[in-house]
Amino acid sequence: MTIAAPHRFTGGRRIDISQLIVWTIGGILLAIVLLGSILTLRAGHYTAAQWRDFVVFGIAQGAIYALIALGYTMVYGVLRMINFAHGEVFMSGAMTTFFLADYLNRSGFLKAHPWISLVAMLLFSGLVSMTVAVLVERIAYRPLRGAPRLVPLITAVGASFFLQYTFRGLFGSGVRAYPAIPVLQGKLWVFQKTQIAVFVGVLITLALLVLFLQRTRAGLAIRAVAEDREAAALMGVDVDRAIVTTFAVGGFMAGIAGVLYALVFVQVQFFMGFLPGIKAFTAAVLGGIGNLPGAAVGGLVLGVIESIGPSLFFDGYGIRAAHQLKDVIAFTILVLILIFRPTGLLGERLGGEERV
Amino acid sequence: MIVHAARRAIFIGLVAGIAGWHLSLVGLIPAFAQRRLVGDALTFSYALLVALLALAAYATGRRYPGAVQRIPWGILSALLSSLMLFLLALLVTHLNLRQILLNATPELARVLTFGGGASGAGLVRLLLIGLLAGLFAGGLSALPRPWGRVIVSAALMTLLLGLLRDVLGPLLPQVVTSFLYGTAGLSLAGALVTFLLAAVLFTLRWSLRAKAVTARATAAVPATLRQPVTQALLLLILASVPLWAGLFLSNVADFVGFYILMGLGLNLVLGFAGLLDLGYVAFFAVGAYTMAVLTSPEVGQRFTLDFWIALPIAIVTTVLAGLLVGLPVLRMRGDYLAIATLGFGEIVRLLVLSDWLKPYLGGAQGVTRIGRPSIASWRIDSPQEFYLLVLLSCLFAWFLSVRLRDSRLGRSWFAIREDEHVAQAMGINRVTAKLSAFAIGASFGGLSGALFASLVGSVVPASFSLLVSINVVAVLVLGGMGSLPGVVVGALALVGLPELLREFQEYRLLVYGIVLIAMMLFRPAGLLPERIHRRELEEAVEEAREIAPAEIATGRG
Amino acid sequence: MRRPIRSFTVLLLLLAFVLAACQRAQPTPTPAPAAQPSPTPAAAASPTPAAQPTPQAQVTKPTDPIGVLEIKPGEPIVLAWMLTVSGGTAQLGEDSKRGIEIAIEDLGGELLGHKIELVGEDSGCNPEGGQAAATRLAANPRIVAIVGSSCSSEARVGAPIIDQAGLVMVSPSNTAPDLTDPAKHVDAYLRVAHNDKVQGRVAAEFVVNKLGLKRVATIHDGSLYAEQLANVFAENVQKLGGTVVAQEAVSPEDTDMRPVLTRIATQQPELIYYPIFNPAGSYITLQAKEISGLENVKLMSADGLLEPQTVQNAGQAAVGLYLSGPDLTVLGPKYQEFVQKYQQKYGTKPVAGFHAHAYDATMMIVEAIKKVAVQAPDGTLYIPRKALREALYQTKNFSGLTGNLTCDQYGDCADPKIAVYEVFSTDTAGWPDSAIRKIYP
Amino acid sequence: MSLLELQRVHVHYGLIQALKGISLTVERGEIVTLLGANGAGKTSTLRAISGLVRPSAGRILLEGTDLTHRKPHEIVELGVGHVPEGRRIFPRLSVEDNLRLGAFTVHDRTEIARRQEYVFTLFPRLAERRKQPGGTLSGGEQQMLAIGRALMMQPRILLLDEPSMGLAPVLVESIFEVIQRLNRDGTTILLVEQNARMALEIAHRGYVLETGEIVLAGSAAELARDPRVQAAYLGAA
Amino acid sequence: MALLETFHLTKRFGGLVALRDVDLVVQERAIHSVIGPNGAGKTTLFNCITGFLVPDAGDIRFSGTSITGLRPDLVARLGIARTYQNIRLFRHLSVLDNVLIGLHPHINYSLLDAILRTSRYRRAERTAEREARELLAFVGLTGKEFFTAVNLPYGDQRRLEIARALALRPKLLLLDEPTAGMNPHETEEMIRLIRRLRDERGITILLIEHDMKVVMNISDVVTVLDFGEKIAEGTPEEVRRNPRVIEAYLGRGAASGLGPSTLPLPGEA
Repeated sequence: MTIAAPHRFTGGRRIDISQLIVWTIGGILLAIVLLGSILTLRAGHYTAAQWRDFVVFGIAQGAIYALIALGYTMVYGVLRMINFAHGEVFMSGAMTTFFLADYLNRSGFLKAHPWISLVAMLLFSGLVSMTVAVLVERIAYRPLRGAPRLVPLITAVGASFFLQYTFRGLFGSGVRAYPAIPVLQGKLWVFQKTQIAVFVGVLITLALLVLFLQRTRAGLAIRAVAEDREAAALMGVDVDRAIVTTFAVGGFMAGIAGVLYALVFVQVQFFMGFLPGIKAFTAAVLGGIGNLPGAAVGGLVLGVIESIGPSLFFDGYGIRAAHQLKDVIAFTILVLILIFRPTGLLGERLGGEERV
Repeated sequence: MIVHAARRAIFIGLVAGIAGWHLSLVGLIPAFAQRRLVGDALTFSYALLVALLALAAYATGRRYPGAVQRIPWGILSALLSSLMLFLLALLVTHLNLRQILLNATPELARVLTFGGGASGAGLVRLLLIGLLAGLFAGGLSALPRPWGRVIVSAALMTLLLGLLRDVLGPLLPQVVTSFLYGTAGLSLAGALVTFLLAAVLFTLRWSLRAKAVTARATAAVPATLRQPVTQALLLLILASVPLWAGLFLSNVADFVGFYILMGLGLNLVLGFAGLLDLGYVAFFAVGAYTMAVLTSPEVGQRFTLDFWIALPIAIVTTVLAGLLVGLPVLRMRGDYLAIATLGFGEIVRLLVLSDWLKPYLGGAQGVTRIGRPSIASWRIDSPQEFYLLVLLSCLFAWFLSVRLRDSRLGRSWFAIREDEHVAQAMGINRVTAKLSAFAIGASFGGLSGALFASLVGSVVPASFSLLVSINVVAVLVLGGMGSLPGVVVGALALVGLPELLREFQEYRLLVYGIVLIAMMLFRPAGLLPERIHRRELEEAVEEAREIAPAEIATGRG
Repeated sequence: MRRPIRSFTVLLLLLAFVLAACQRAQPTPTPAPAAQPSPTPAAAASPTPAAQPTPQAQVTKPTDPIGVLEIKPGEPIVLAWMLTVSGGTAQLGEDSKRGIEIAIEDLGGELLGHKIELVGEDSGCNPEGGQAAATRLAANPRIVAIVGSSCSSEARVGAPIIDQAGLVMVSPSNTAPDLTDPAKHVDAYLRVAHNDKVQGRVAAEFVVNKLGLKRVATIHDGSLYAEQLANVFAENVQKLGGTVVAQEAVSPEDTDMRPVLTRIATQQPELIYYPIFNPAGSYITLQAKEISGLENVKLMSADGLLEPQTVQNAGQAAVGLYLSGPDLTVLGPKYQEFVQKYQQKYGTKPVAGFHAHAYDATMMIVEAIKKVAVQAPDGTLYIPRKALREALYQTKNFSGLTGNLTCDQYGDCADPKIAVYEVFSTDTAGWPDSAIRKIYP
Repeated sequence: MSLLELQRVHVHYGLIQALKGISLTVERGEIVTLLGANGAGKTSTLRAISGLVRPSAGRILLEGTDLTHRKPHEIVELGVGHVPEGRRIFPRLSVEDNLRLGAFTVHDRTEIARRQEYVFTLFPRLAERRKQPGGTLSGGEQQMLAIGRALMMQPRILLLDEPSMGLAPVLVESIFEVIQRLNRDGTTILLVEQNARMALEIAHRGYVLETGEIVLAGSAAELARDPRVQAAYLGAA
Repeated sequence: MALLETFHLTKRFGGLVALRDVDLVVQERAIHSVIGPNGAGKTTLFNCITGFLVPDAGDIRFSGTSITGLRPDLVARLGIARTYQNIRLFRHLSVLDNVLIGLHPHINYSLLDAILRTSRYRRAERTAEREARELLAFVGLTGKEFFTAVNLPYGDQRRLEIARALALRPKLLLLDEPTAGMNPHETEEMIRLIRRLRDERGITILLIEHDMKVVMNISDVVTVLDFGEKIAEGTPEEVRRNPRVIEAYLGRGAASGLGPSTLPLPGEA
């Protein structure tokens, strides 16, 4: 008779060696980060004001991640698929709106009515991105709904390339610089006015989004579809329409994020969607994908960590050019979150292992 | 009924028209207006436009049973698309859009109207060509079963031959070249001969296949390919490539080989074990960088080992990397696995790029002066010589793939792919099965990377971007996941062809995106599907189309 | 069992064939090993006719250790470019490409009775692009010589590949000292652009002596050019008595430079030197003044940003930016003439700093071809490749647009004249005069 | 004309055939029950009616209107309510939102409020928990919510799939009382139930399914007496 | 002798108690049924035994050895095989491959053997294939070896699932509703097959079943679960007469109208 291999019974949980190794690696990483932070803080190169500035920059960048992440998270929540092309949706709005901004600038309208111009740009960008998002859904995703998960993921990658190089073909590969908006130049206390504008923009968009989802019939339909598509259909919800609406809303927000991005970073080009896209996805995962407040929090947290992390974690070790490693930090966070807390910071545990 | 048919024709016509606008405005049409394929008249752009119109006509007519309906509705679509193209020509001529749209030039208008310009003459030309394209497409589809296909295939073959003039010209005997080719594309006579020859060939193939269908319809590889004699012959031809192909083609063949190796490696992970790894480039990078660090005198410890000593070390290192990536992602599935591996791939690239590790890995500048292999006094230096090494590696990887597939381990991978839970209940250790897939799959990538580094002589971080991973996935997707011949076909089509058609480079990734989407929509199982996978994917996609959408959401049945 | 035996047979067969193929493959032209960068013009005794070709006497094909290119009557002489013509650095490469085109136009599109055909590869201003472009050019046996590359990073990786293939390249705009460093120089590589040892020195002199600033910080983007220039600059600043308070790096794809700049701000520099490319360069220009502690810092960059886009992208923030680069104002009337042609042909003034260098590189190659080419009576042209290289290295007092060029044994041919410019306006319509002015020396 | 009529309906999942030509009718005001073992095709029948699966052959008529190729939400708008197996409430949505979804096809706000009040009077427990997420309710409350949600639709015909599943006996009884009360108030009901005895107790008529086919049909009383039914569901060889 | 025993087995999911203090003894060579209304915890019990769920408390012993918390593949190797309520085959593999995968723990050769196709590999593969074919013959699937599993008719899929489970050479076989969705004829055959498993192969059977006909027909012992608790155990006869079972399982409706008195007894009909 075979004797069962020795094991430890831990009551509800089983730990095997592979997991042990993973936890050890995680622990080592954490220790490195903590030690580095302590070393940096003890060295005291940075003033409190500078730490504050890091946070401010991080929030400005993170707010944009957050807006893009909302699109990812909504689509994931409703369709359980990663819309890999979402970064390009963001890019399409920003790229196209450049021409509107340029026109407004040349005609002097921008100077005369900066606020109207800004709103026009936001709306225009939102509409362009929305159109792109909806088209992508119709052409690349809808016919494949229900296929194995790999399939829409690949079409998403395809759509991402297609959009990037379409815009490159249409508008060229050069970098375009948005005109400066006079009222947003300069500082207000410690903040750049553009940073404030971005932050306010994100807050308003978020508020509108929450109102939309909580208070409207379409929002209710989206929430229902996200929870149980079939049951929603049985309530008379047009599932296809709810999904398109999701893409449209996510796209619109990405478009707004595009203009806000341009306010802060000025330059736009066809490739600009790629990195923010992946970062925003990271943010969505960080906050718990499918979870709206999570995406917002995740974006801000990621922005701040990216901004503050290299200095805080690595300065103490005297690592050269630590800011080159900020994306390493971002991706490491992504991987760690997926390993240790796949439901994200705010996500609820959906019952550990798959129920049979 | 008529209303419905008209709506359909108009819709398809408009869609084709929009596609035409897209191709024009992204620059594909104007860029190749001078690229002659056949004679002096048929340029690449014209071929593209005609194909677009014909496709519109075909797509419209397809639904109807006979020529009587196919042709007129098809023509309606084609004419509508022609009108759309003319509209664009008008817009481009009369509005100055160049400030915004790079390619909205008067030149575009000329190309779009087949040289007629945005005037009455142009309109007449366009409509005429639309009419002909519609007639042609309708007529073709109305022909009995094989003929339409044969003609289209032969025509495409001819165009391809014209396109490849610069590559093929120098390879063929002088007499043939000067007969076939004119100053730019095929000569008229050459085109005619090519077309006829291709038509004969395709007819033959079709009739052969018709016979074979009853025998072995499901095999991915034609039965003839299974004969040892044929296999040996094939190998001979493959091995002789450097003798006739020349520097350029050998170089291309080497790069195709690198992707075949990676494809075979990822196939173990994704095709066999069903684990989507979007960071496969990490292994390619680890292999390449290990080779670089061990053989180059520039970085780190300046080992300057011999290639043959460095190669196994590189492979072992990659296997370790495979384990390192595999361990943490053991419990992940689907999207999460894909994204986590993508993260790993990027982390590797960012680390080799960093100033921090520059003394050891060369930083953004990479590492040059990487060692080349030599056997006794023979130094393997040129792409031709390297080709043999690459070929051998590919054959070895293929061989290994087959042997693993037919083994107990291979079966446990399939089991994991099909149903991880049940696989465990069948006594399969999930950890070992997955880790072995990651490790062995990684080793192929490492081998590929090591060879790549040695051939090119330098490695730089930018060569290891996400694009490589996506390329490899696309190779598998195009060829058919789990299918070994599919990997070869995929690599040839996605790596080889673009290298040969270098002028199209700027549009390569655009076309790439279109190919990925189109494949998934129309042929999700790939060009040479493995028997099992084909069923799975087509079934699922079919179901997705047939059943009401809500059905699929929950996967209930 | 049948299967293993069969596969074994197949393997054996294959092995036998491979061995056979190896033996066959050996005689194919094996390029000369280029591992040692030894050959000085003197050391490499050339077996080829370096003298004037005398078409009547030379009927047979010359021999050459690397190989001889044969151009039949009616076939063109193929020159190639390897420049960055896409992305943020496109203006740099495009500008040089136009220089080549004008040179060919000046030659009437012909050389020794053959049409000149220009082919090219985009090298993207990064090592990977250089690697890819070089691999592709190397595989084209019809190419005589290459004008390129644009960025030093491309050359570092690309040059060995070009060298392997037996080709030769002359760069119009690579400036990194490494490329012509005796220990690292590759035989196939020459350049007509200045060595950054000069540019870095001039920049440092300007900062310390002219501006009187002592505390500087540098930023590079990981490219060979930026990294080395930043280092040379830093060394020279220290030599002149200044201090380098921070040396940072960003990546070319970064958009948010504020954290790096904040790090730098902790060291309170008076000037930041960031000899990098667009768009990253413009991000620094745009964001630097936002950082608390850097409100009054001076910004300085180098020839990588010497293009209208720098000003277009950064707008008002660019005003006051110092840029070092080739001094085009001291060039003679030939240059003015060239600029007019440029303007006529492309409807704009030169968009970057290295158009004239590209013109010179092309002309230098043409001269060398003329020197070594052998023409058969039927019009077939033979160009021995090794001899061509040597002819290039022997260039002396070649009178070009950028000065009198003389090549040394490591491939430096430039007659360096460096100036520092200041951006004074955001008007780029009349680039360069409407936006920048020379302020040093 | 019958309220609901199925004519030789076939359903396939991939290659497996779940329904092999089912024909049945439901008249206005009736409670009709479908009986059968697990996998006999009861649930598939309901899913076919509400459009969640598309029949491969056959027709489904609601008062003569063909439902066969309509989308689920259209079928709901035509007045078919379906309470699926396992309740399928929206766990993260509040009780009110769940109910509001029940009346999703209704646009008149006062009408919605009126129906909600009706549900709350029927199930006072739900009124107490109106702001709570559905997932936090107990099993019985969730079942009340599921039925309440169906009531919000005020469908012409209500399809109920295993309403007693996983419930304590006391609750089962009250659920069945509600079903009967609904029926008295005029809702036609098609009931799928494992608990054959209880189902037959309240139903007017019934059909017995076996491997996708109807093997028995008749009034509830007849079926309850039928030895085959007793054998199949109450355990005898 | 008891082959499988559970002591105070408890499993919670969040607030829901799926199993509470379940004690179960399965005798060797018994056919032991577990019944109970939907949601009573039967499948959770199976998942705990096979190692897919780790119980929160309690112990599971197999042949006297504790297997609590053991990894599923190790449990399988010890000789516990199972089938699923909604058939879970390797849908896109051939029938033969399905069974061969079941034989996985019993095929012994190294990776190197497989790569070099040594005689050991060939011998092992040959024996495995022979055994797989025998198993397929046992369940009546001869001639369908190279069908893709998903293409088999429903009944054959059930049989294949059993063949695959048998490939593990189990001592204990857990069957989860093996007759669900079968017509009476197929059910009959399944019952016969289950009997043969015990009689010819000496395999102990633990069975979840809804079809009372089947339960009453073949079980030696019946355990009744309700809300995660064991409420009764005994021969079919005893269980059927247990009032708690009648109330819990058949509903209180049993008391009114059609009372328990009308419950037909085995062999009565």
